[in-house]
Amino acid sequence: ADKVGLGRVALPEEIKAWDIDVRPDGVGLPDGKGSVSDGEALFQTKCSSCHGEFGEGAGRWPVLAGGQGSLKSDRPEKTIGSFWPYTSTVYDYIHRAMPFGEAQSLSPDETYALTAYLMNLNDLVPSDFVLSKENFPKNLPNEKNFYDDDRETTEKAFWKKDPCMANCKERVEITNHARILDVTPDDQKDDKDQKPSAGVE
Amino acid sequence: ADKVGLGRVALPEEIKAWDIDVRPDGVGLPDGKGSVSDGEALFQTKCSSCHGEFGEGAGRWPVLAGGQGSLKSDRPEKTIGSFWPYTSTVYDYIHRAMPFGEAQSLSPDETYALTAYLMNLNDLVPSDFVLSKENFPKNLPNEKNFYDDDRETTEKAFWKKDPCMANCKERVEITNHARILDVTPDDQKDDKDQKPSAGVE
Amino acid sequence: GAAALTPALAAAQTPDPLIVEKQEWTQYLGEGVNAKPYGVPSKFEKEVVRREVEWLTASRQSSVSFTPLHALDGIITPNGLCFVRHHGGEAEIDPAKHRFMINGMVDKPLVFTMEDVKRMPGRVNRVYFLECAANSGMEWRGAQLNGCQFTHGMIHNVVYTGVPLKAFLNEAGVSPKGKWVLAEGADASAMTRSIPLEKAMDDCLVAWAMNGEALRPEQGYPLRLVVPGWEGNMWVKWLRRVEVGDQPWAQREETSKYTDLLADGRSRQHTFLMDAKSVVTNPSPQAPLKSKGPNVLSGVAWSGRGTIKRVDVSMDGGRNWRTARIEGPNFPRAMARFYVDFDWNGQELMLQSRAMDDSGYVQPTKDELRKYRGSNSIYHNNGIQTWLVRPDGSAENVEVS
Amino acid sequence: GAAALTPALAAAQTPDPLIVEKQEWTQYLGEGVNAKPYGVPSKFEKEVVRREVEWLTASRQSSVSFTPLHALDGIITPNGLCFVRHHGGEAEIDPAKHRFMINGMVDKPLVFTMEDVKRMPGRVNRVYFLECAANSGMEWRGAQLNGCQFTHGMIHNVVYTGVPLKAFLNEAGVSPKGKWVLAEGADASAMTRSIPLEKAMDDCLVAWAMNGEALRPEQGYPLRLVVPGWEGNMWVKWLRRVEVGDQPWAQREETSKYTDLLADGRSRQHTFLMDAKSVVTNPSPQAPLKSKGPNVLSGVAWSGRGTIKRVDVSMDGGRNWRTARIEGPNFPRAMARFYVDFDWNGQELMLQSRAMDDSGYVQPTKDELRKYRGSNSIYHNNGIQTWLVRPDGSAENVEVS
Ligand code: HEC
Ligand code: HEC
Ligand SMILES: [Ca+2]
Ligand SMILES: [Ca+2]
Ligand SMILES: [Ca+2]
Ligand SMILES: [Ca+2]
Ligand SMILES: [Ca+2]
Ligand SMILES: [Ca+2]
Ligand SMILES: [Co+2]
Ligand SMILES: [Co+2]
Repeated sequence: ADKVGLGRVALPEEIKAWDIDVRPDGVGLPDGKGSVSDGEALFQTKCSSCHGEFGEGAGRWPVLAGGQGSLKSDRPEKTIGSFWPYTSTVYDYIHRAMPFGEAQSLSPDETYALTAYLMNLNDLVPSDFVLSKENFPKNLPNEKNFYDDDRETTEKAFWKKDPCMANCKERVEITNHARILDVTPDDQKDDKDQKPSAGVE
Repeated sequence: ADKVGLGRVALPEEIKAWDIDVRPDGVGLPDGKGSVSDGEALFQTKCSSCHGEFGEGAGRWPVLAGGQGSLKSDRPEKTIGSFWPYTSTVYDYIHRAMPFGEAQSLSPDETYALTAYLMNLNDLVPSDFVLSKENFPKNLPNEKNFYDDDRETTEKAFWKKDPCMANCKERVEITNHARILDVTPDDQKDDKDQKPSAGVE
Repeated sequence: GAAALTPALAAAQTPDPLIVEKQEWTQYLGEGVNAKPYGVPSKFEKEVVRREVEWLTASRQSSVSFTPLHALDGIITPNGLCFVRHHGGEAEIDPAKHRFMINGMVDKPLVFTMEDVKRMPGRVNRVYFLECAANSGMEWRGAQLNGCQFTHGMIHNVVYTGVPLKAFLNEAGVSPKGKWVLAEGADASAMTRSIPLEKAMDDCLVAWAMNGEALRPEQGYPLRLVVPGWEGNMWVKWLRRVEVGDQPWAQREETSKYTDLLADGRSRQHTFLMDAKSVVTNPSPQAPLKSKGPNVLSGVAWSGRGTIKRVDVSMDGGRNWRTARIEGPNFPRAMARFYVDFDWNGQELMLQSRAMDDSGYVQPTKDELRKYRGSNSIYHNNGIQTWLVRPDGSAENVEVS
Repeated sequence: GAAALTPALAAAQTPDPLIVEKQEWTQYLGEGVNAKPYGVPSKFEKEVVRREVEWLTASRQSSVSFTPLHALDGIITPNGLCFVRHHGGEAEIDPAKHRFMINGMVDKPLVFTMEDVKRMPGRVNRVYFLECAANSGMEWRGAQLNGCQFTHGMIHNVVYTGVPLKAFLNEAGVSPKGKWVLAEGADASAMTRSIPLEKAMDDCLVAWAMNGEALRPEQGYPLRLVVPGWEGNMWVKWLRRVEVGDQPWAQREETSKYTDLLADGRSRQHTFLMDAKSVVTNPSPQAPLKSKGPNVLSGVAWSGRGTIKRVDVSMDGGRNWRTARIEGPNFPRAMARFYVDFDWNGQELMLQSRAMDDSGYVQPTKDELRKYRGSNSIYHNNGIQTWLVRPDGSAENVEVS
């Protein structure tokens, strides 16, 4: 296709400033390193007010550690250790989005340190571990449990030619009613003590 | 078509309250009467501040009288006397919409009187005339000059199969430029002294 | 000036601080998700507003505020920017207190509440343009106002939700003597227009919603009439009554106004239909060109007779034409959007657009129109618009030979 | 109570004062035509707003505010009512300061200003729904929130104006090695999602306008990505960068979030497409029935696979179905509106709607979905919704066998 000639060439410094993504294979990781203990200190200062000293979550802020083996339970706890597929995501996300309210304020060394600490909280590395670009692990424990969308084969039953139109069931019974009857925030009847089964994801 | 059964029957009093239209043949005119001189008195009180003592228009408010014979001129003056087709419209409009800001405040007698006065201002009735439902004239002088939309025949040349696409004229010359260059009210360059050829209709 | 016309693909010599320096909005949290339960545009769009040209009318309540066509795109006019034409200011009506009456030559005169109206079967959603017949009226005598907002801004295009007027008339039962209806509004002008019964029973709607939400107050909340393809004044706002009769009522808005005085002193009445029309919205005086090279000419076209079939664009004042690209939904009696991707060499342009509808009608030039109508007919100016674009990118409303 | 259920065609015994007494709005002038250069809804519509359910999230800046579906009609969502889902609050960006970069496996990495973007040829206008994959997510375990605004309100439908992403990628020149793109936003969450190159080069748009005017700030002003039919999170707001690569980036929003944990402990990833779905918006808990007799059931349907072909409605909890009337424009990957005109006898109803798209997919029941997915997958709950309507007209979110 013919080029129009709009825009201009991006300069290397510009690309460097915005090209902050890290891939599972580690491409995009900057030079740097950080220890679990340095990460712990940073975490207490910058993160624990929301995520708890040990990543257990304070109030409604997200939990960052634990939940291993809970994925098949009634209430799975999905954390870095129990659920995430790749370590790269931890580095990438912390650097681009955390602390919440001061995004992209962490240096590479700080980000490595915090990543190391979070890995330690999730029993993935020992407490004397020093994380760097060179020894950056790729997979986390749950990586093998991810697979690509297969709805078109697994759920092919949903492609039906003639869905039932009449007498489709013998009986209809109500199996449950709305848990939160009064949702609208404008009157005072909201039952704040009645937590929903799941928040917004 | 089957009726749905929504709504309810309108009561006679309700219809009477809203059925205020007057047709050219006089259907819709209420009982009542009013003289030119009574109309003049009312006009001075209720209307002249905007329309002028003699309907000549004050400031930018509409002109109500005059302009007879001006319709083919460069600047036609379209008033009740020079342009409107039916007297019924005068009655109807004054009652439903005037005074501007106190709509539907005039009684039938008052409306007949004001209509009579406006007709007198337009040289359509003598100064001792008393207008009523019984002697209500139908046509005004310009009535014969109205005819139904005939664009589809008169302007049939606008239905063209293949409008010109190339070399459609020898020369193109600018014949006039925008009179009001700076229209936007947000900066101070508006030329308020430069009146447009026509206002909004 | 010329410095404003950046050549294509200028190479930056030094890194752009807007990229290499972290911006505030990338670091610090913005406002929360419900800071505005009813959202408003960005503050950076504060120039995109309706505008009134106050010296055009005596009163703010009988006046017009124009759609900012130069700043819009696509086919939908946002509700808050739809032009406003009042004759008695905006009626502020509590829908619980509004009533809709059908009377006259009917079996049973009826009264409906808003709840009744919304319970009627056969609800429809239709996209229609609404153009005031006086749109471009100030331009009959020559180029006058310098911006398409002002020359062409008495138009909008929205999706109406409502029920065919026919359904209400059928509920009342129309007498075989009925030939016309009178629609009346509840505002301080008690606006009235006569409409042929055939049109009323065809595609007229009694509508309460525009673009998904309730009519805006200035568009007739809670109820208005929709008269597809016909002049905007007939689309009575704050609709309170429809009467069936056997003759037109010759109301003020269809005699003193909205009749077309021609050069021979005679006047056309009942000129209901809005003929095919188009205008280039960008570039235009309020939307100058800023760069040479690739540019996108944009405009809108519409016809009350049906669907826009084609729009041609000229860049040399009507000597040569090319067919524009109609892009996006294109419905009958609704606005269509057209584009021409062009390369600007920085020289003077005289931009025109010419719409054709599926009846075979071709938008005429202003000269052609004036030949038939003279210059004093006020209404139905659907002539071709010309914008002069100068080498500095600025544009001006002109007429050409 | 029963008194609220007015029987059909009740005859009035005494004249309605609202008719026989002259109302204020019919006598006195209302406000002028430009009282509001940017218009707002009637004060009588003040309940029609987005709503946040604050106890659902820890922070107002990473939260959602829902579209009031129960109060809307037609197919367009008004811009000010489009649901909002932020992860770092709303970025407030001066368009003059915004930059759009293409980098990675391209011949030439490029930077565009907003003016550059709007000069690109091939501009398009497309109607698309945007649904968050988490829409209805709180309903997996059972009926929970009592209103379609909350159960289904993470959706909107607007007309986008923009340029295909393909055009920008072609300007940069995509390497044959390229298989994926990463889209990144300029907000405080620097939102990133990986998109297969094939989709990026197919129908993705770089858009700057919605329903005719600039994107709203909370919808990504001045630029957002449009990924037709795919989950809303991918439609990166405040779009600042698109990188071409050869592998997905496994960002946080496509690993920790937006993956679907099934009952066997395994998780589906790359579940991009939003399957066919529908919901009855009226009656619903926030829109109770008020009268016996004629009523209009209204709802919306959509599918990321294509066009809605049919919507069936049941009034008895899924035992018997009738086909609804799809009314108004019905575009691929856009919301369609459906109606059923019905006569209510005042007895209990269990309302459901079931959408079918032109791929042959039929909207499943929640039980059918849970059979495949368990109850913890959070996302992609497109199950059939049931509203119980009681004899007093009130409605409640329920599940049925
Ligand atoms: C003011 C509160 C706050 C602070 C301080 C904070 N976070 Fe967060 N964190 C959040 C919120 C809120 C989210 C979820 C954001 C979302 O989903 O949009 C989050 C998410 C995360 C996640 C992803 C969790 C998951 O399961 O997806 C990680 C990892 C994280 N934070 C690490 C950190 C680190 C490391 C720090 C300190 C450098 C930090 N956070 C500081 C509030 C905070
Ligand atoms: C405060 C100003 C004001 C007052 C007082 C007023 N009018 Fe008017 N009148 C107007 C305006 C403004 C219009 C044009 C309204 C429009 O076109 O929407 C008008 C229009 C008219 C017209 C129609 C003119 C035409 O050519 O179409 C008539 C007739 C009229 N007025 C009569 C009266 C009478 C009779 C009274 C007193 C009972 C009156 N007016 C009081 C402002 C006023
Ligand atoms: Ca990269
Ligand atoms: Ca409440
Ligand atoms: Ca409660
Ligand atoms: Ca009558
Ligand atoms: Ca100015
Ligand atoms: Ca000036
Ligand atoms: Co006309
Ligand atoms: Co998904």
